[in-house]
Amino acid sequence: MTDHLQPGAREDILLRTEHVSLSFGSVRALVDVSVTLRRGEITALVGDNGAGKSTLVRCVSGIHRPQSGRIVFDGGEIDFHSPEDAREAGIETVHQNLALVEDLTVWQNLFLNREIVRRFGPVPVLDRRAMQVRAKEMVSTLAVNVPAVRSRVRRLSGGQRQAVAICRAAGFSSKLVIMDEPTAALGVQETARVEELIVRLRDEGHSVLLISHNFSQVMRLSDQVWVMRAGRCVGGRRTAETTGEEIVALITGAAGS
Amino acid sequence: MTDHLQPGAREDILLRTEHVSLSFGSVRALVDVSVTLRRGEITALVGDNGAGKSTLVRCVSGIHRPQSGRIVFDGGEIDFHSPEDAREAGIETVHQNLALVEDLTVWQNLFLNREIVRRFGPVPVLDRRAMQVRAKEMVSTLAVNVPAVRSRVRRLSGGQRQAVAICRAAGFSSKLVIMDEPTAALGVQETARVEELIVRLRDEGHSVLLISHNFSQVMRLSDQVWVMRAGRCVGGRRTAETTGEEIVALITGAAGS
Amino acid sequence: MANATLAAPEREAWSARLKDVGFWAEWAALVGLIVLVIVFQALNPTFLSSGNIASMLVAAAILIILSVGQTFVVATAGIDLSIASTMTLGAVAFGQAYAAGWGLPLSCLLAVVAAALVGVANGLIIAKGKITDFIVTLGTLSAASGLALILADGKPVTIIDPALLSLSTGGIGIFGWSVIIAFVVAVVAHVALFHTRFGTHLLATGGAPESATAMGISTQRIKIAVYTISGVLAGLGAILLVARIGAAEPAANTAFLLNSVAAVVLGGVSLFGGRGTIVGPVIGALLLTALVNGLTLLGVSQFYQPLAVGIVVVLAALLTRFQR
Amino acid sequence: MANATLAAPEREAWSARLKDVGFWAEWAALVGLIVLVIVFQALNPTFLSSGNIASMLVAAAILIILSVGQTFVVATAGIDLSIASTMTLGAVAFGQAYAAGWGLPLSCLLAVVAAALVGVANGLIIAKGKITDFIVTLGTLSAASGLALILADGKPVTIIDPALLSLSTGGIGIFGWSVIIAFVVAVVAHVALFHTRFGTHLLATGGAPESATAMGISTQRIKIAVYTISGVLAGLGAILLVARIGAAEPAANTAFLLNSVAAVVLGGVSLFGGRGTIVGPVIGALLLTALVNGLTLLGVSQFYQPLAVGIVVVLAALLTRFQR
Amino acid sequence: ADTSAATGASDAADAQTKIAAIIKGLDNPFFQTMKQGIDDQAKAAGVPVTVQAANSITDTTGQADKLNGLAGQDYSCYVVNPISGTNLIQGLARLSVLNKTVVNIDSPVDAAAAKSANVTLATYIGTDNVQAGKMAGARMTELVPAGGDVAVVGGIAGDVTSGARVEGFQKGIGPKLKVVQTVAANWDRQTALTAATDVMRANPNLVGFFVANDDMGLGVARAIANSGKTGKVKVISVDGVKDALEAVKAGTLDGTVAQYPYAIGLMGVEACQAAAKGKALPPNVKAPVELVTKDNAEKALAATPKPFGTYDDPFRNLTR
Ligand SMILES: Nc1ncnc2c1ncn2[C@@H]1O[C@H](COP(=O)(O)OP(=O)(O)OP(=O)(O)O)[C@@H](O)[C@H]1O
Ligand SMILES: Nc1ncnc2c1ncn2[C@@H]1O[C@H](COP(=O)(O)OP(=O)(O)OP(=O)(O)O)[C@@H](O)[C@H]1O
Ligand SMILES: [Mg+2]
Ligand SMILES: [Mg+2]
Repeated sequence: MTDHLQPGAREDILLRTEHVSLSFGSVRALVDVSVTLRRGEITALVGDNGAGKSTLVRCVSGIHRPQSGRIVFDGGEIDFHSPEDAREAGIETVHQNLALVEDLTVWQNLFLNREIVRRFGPVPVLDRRAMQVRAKEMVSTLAVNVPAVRSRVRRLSGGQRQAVAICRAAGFSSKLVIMDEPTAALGVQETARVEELIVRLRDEGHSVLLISHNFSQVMRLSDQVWVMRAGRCVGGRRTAETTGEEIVALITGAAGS
Repeated sequence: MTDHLQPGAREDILLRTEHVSLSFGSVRALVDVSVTLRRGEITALVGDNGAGKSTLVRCVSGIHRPQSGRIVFDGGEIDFHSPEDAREAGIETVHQNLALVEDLTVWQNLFLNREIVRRFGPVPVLDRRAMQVRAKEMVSTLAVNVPAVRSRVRRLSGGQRQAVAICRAAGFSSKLVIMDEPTAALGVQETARVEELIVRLRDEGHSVLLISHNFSQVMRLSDQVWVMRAGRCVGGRRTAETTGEEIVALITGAAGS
Repeated sequence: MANATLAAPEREAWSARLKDVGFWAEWAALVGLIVLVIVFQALNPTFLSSGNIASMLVAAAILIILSVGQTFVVATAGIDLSIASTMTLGAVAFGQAYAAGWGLPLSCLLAVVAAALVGVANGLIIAKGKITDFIVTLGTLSAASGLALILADGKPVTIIDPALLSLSTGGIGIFGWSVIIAFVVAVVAHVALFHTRFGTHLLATGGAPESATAMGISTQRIKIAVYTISGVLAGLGAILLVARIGAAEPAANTAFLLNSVAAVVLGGVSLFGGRGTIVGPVIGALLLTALVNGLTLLGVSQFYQPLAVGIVVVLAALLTRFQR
Repeated sequence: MANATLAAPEREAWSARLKDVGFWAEWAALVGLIVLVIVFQALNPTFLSSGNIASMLVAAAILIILSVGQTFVVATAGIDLSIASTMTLGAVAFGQAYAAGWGLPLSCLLAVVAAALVGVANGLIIAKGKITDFIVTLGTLSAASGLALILADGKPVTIIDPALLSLSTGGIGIFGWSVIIAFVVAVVAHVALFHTRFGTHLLATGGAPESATAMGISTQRIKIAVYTISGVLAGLGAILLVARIGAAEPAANTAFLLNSVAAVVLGGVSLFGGRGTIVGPVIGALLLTALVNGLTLLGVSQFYQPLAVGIVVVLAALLTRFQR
Repeated sequence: ADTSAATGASDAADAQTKIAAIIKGLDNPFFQTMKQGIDDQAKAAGVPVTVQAANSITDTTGQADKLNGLAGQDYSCYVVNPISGTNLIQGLARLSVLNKTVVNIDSPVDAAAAKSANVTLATYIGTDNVQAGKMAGARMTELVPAGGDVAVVGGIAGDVTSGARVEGFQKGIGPKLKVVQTVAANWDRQTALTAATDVMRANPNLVGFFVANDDMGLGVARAIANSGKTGKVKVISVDGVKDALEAVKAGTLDGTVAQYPYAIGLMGVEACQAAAKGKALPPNVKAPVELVTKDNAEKALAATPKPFGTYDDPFRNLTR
């Protein structure tokens, strides 16, 4: 695969996967995938169902480890042993399955493993009030039918859940925010707000990796598009220099890289 | 709420909910909802996240029972005590959560509670082969990366799962097919195929109730649109006589019914 | 067009299969059993003598039957803690009927009916009352053993019946009648689980009750059915138990409870429901029986036996490690 | 703009709360306990005498401590079947140390350490070996009681120590020392579960392990921690047990196992993990103790007691019916 | 068999005697017979009695809880059969403070523990389990040729009663026989059957079993019959329950050491009656123990659950 980046842009690169492969039993979910993400850009990843997009995301966010190939993030090779490592390194992810805990409340989910504590002598005790207040702020920027931050996630509608997961990823400063189909279940207004949020994240200097089946969204928001097909990365384009038709042709296999 | 149907079209009505209400604890998910669905049409139901769309669907498909109001289907008042009743009556549903059994295979899910049996004397024994063959046919009409019908659903990607759930609903003759955000997780090609399928179902005389956040899809496919907001039905329009802007205004509450 | 689910070349597929999680989980009990047999045989050559195999099989028969019943329940994400005391109740019912002169066939029937009723009660309370399986069957565990004590007035009834005696001592070759009955039960259970609509609905109920309900499966009916099956099999176990010890006793039989669950789990059946095999639990039951038999043959001290059993159970379970 | 989560008017909210499923599930044990107290008091006025309350509380102390330990494990969707035999092992370790002249403080320490080690072993095998909790703790149930037998050489050690005796008989008012210890344990556990990061992570691990992992929570560490806590509390229970019965015995007190789980479930904690309270299991333990005490006071015949216990457990559980 | 109907007793003569008995698990015929003895004597004397038992033979704390439950009530005399030497100490200490009569039957309360907790026992009516085992051992040496291999089937590993009986058996056989294996069969007939089958397989030359109770003994006898070794392998067990006596008569069991829990329970109630009359009780009374063999099985059966021989009951006169 050729490199679609202009020479000189190399130092701008935040994340690079190099020949990453991963199989589940006999299913080859990722085959020799090499993609790059630049700092301060929105990069889109598109492809058919089962093309391997979520699997690639899970490799970057520390859930899977590639069976071969390497991942370079922020200048150094990384080998995350757990999602904790990835979050430490500055990668926040909105997973396709949202990764919410249904039996916990909205605010508990928002602050999961990022809890605010107050010390009582040597004992760190949760500052529930502070978290609830912050949570209310975070959620109200995004959701329309604001879910009560003290209600359990189990009770939220599909879209409300997605809003919570996005809030969580956006709420903590990070170098890279990965969003795996963040607006799939969202209504019109919520989608608009999430798109605003994505743009804002970019403008604030974060990089965003966006997976979406919504073409107009991809063409509208992204700076760079990578296309996957059947586990392989079959091409990358600067969004400004391509058309929806070309991308569709890549996805369906009607055109080569 | 006024009735948006021309007089004389009444006998065309397949489903009518009349003043249906349902609360979960203090959450009033449905408030006095009255909508109608005509035979042989695609009816769309739109609204923000948490507006109550899925809850309405669950009332019609026998999962919830309305706390007040009544539902008339195919000429008679219905009072489903279980989803089984609804399926018997001819209502197939693709739920937002898909209602798949992760540990069963694709073909087992497709034929769940519709199994093909062969009799060994008095004993009805599953005809696994027949079901697998039929399953392969059903899936291949819809999916692009065809999942092996013998693999467990647990292993499928989000889109593959959605395809399986849709196949199941479309695969059995029924009067009404309800689809709760059927293309939310689907890729371009799959979405196109599902849209084709929806149109084909209509052309074959089935009624379809489509829930979608995808506006262009709703405007393209549906004959009638109902709009929900915060548990209430705030308006209904013939698709041909309205515009996307009007619908958005209804959803956001910028316009009355 | 390339297909993501395309199978890799033959050789890779095979090694993949060996690496595949399901493969080991499902056959863990068998591997454990084989290892155990090899070790015991090496240490004591009488272990694989036909006489010892025969007596191991007979000793395993009741546990096999109970484990099959437990498997049905566990596959629906339930657990039948009352299975052993239900068997006790069945045995006592048998004993009382026999002592009252009802004759063998009627007494057997009563044993099965009494145990089945406990199962039905379990099922009804769990399904209709929507109470956790664990606590309901814990309650019936207590209630059934209480009933057994009341019925029997705390006393064992000795039962000497030639037909019953031949049930426990006769057989074909090394297979005693009780073993043959256990295997028949296992085969029927396998067919029911994998080749009937009931079996599929049962697995769906265990794996995703909400989805099953949405597809119109009555999870309540399934729950009632599996507990009834478990009860009926406990009743069958009761008959074999009475035949084996020649008496109907109100004793608690608690060991059967934990062993039946252990056999199911060693057999690779997830306690979270939704998947299961019958072969696995049967092998699990054989494994547990062979373990105690081998340790006794080797003359391992009674104080060291629990330790050895514990270690072997954990080691065998290590093989099922990738379950789910 | 209208808001779907808007609360309905006050009165409706209150009736809704009464209809709310969580409300009853969480307070089922309390309702059951109150009903039971009223019934027993009506039938036998000595039931609520201060002497009887004191002895009920003392009798409940060990069970409360074990139930708290079990709650931590159950909240992570696990189960500690070894909790009672771990306590036995702790007691035996205590007895051996005391008999060897280690003195009371060191012996107590050893009891806790020995029990904690079993807990750590459970946690390590479950977390690292990725084996189902049920089968691992079933294995350690056997192994720990084996170890206890080996350590004690099968013999009980009588321990007569004035300090230990006053631990089991002294106290403040109607609250014996052991009860006070149990309540302190419960309060600390409550704070740990609901007011620390650990507690939140624990509930996340139980409710959705994959989501917890994705958020960077080490579910392995949580598992190891809860089993260690369960072990430590079993060790504490062992000390109270030795104080209570005046001897360290290697024969396991199996009733504690099922009772500890029953208390947890009656306390409204789901065996599927992810949610839990500490108050509930404590009340559950009190309920079970009061039940046996009341039946004894009423002179209910021994044979009818298991039946009565079973029925009451199921009835109490009926109150938790809407759980989940 | 609820005997608690006595709460409203108006019989002034016996109103001062009201007995509570706490015995071991009722899932074993031995203790049921004990209960029968208690009930029968109480009925004969017209004294109200309530009998409570632990849930099982290992339920030490449960038994203590039950005693504590009864201790606060207006019983005048408590008959206790503790599971272990010390598990009831607390409750007994409370009873001593209240000046209630405590009669200890079957298993003894640990003397040192009783002393340190200021527990005073009115009397002890005991079964000497070591003695019972010894008699079984002596009988075994008569039944099988010297130097033979024997095996022991005990109750739950670590159980006190089982341990004492086995210890006595070892003493009884002395050096004449060799114990090749000891297994724990949890007081359960089915487990004993399986274990005995395995033991015989491991030790083809085995000539005898000593079994710690009758229920398991019957299971072992069954195992011997199943493997066609009837007569070649002898079984002696302990307890003397009815089924075992019948088995001895039929020849499937080669002997049982009968301990007469009926007599123990009966004497326990008598001791309470005597104490209520202010009589001085003998501190230590031995309960009858008899070896039942084929020769005297008939007689034993006819008398069961009472002892067939004469035995010394010092309380009988005191209650008059
Ligand atoms: N844990 C797993 N075990 C086995 N196979 C898996 C697993 N996860 C994913 N797969 C398979 O890997 C392939 C890629 O899946 P992935 O979820 O990455 O697709 P995707 O591109 O995200 O699709 P979608 O757009 O539908 O979400 C699919 O064929 C899927 O069946
Ligand atoms: N089982 C339930 N218990 C409590 N509240 C519920 C339950 N199901 C739904 N709700 C609440 O009812 C409201 C309507 O939910 P519903 O799922 O019908 O919304 P929706 O219109 O389908 O939204 P989306 O587009 O996000 O799927 C929401 O506020 C939700 O929180
Ligand atoms: Mg995906
Ligand atoms: Mg919805």
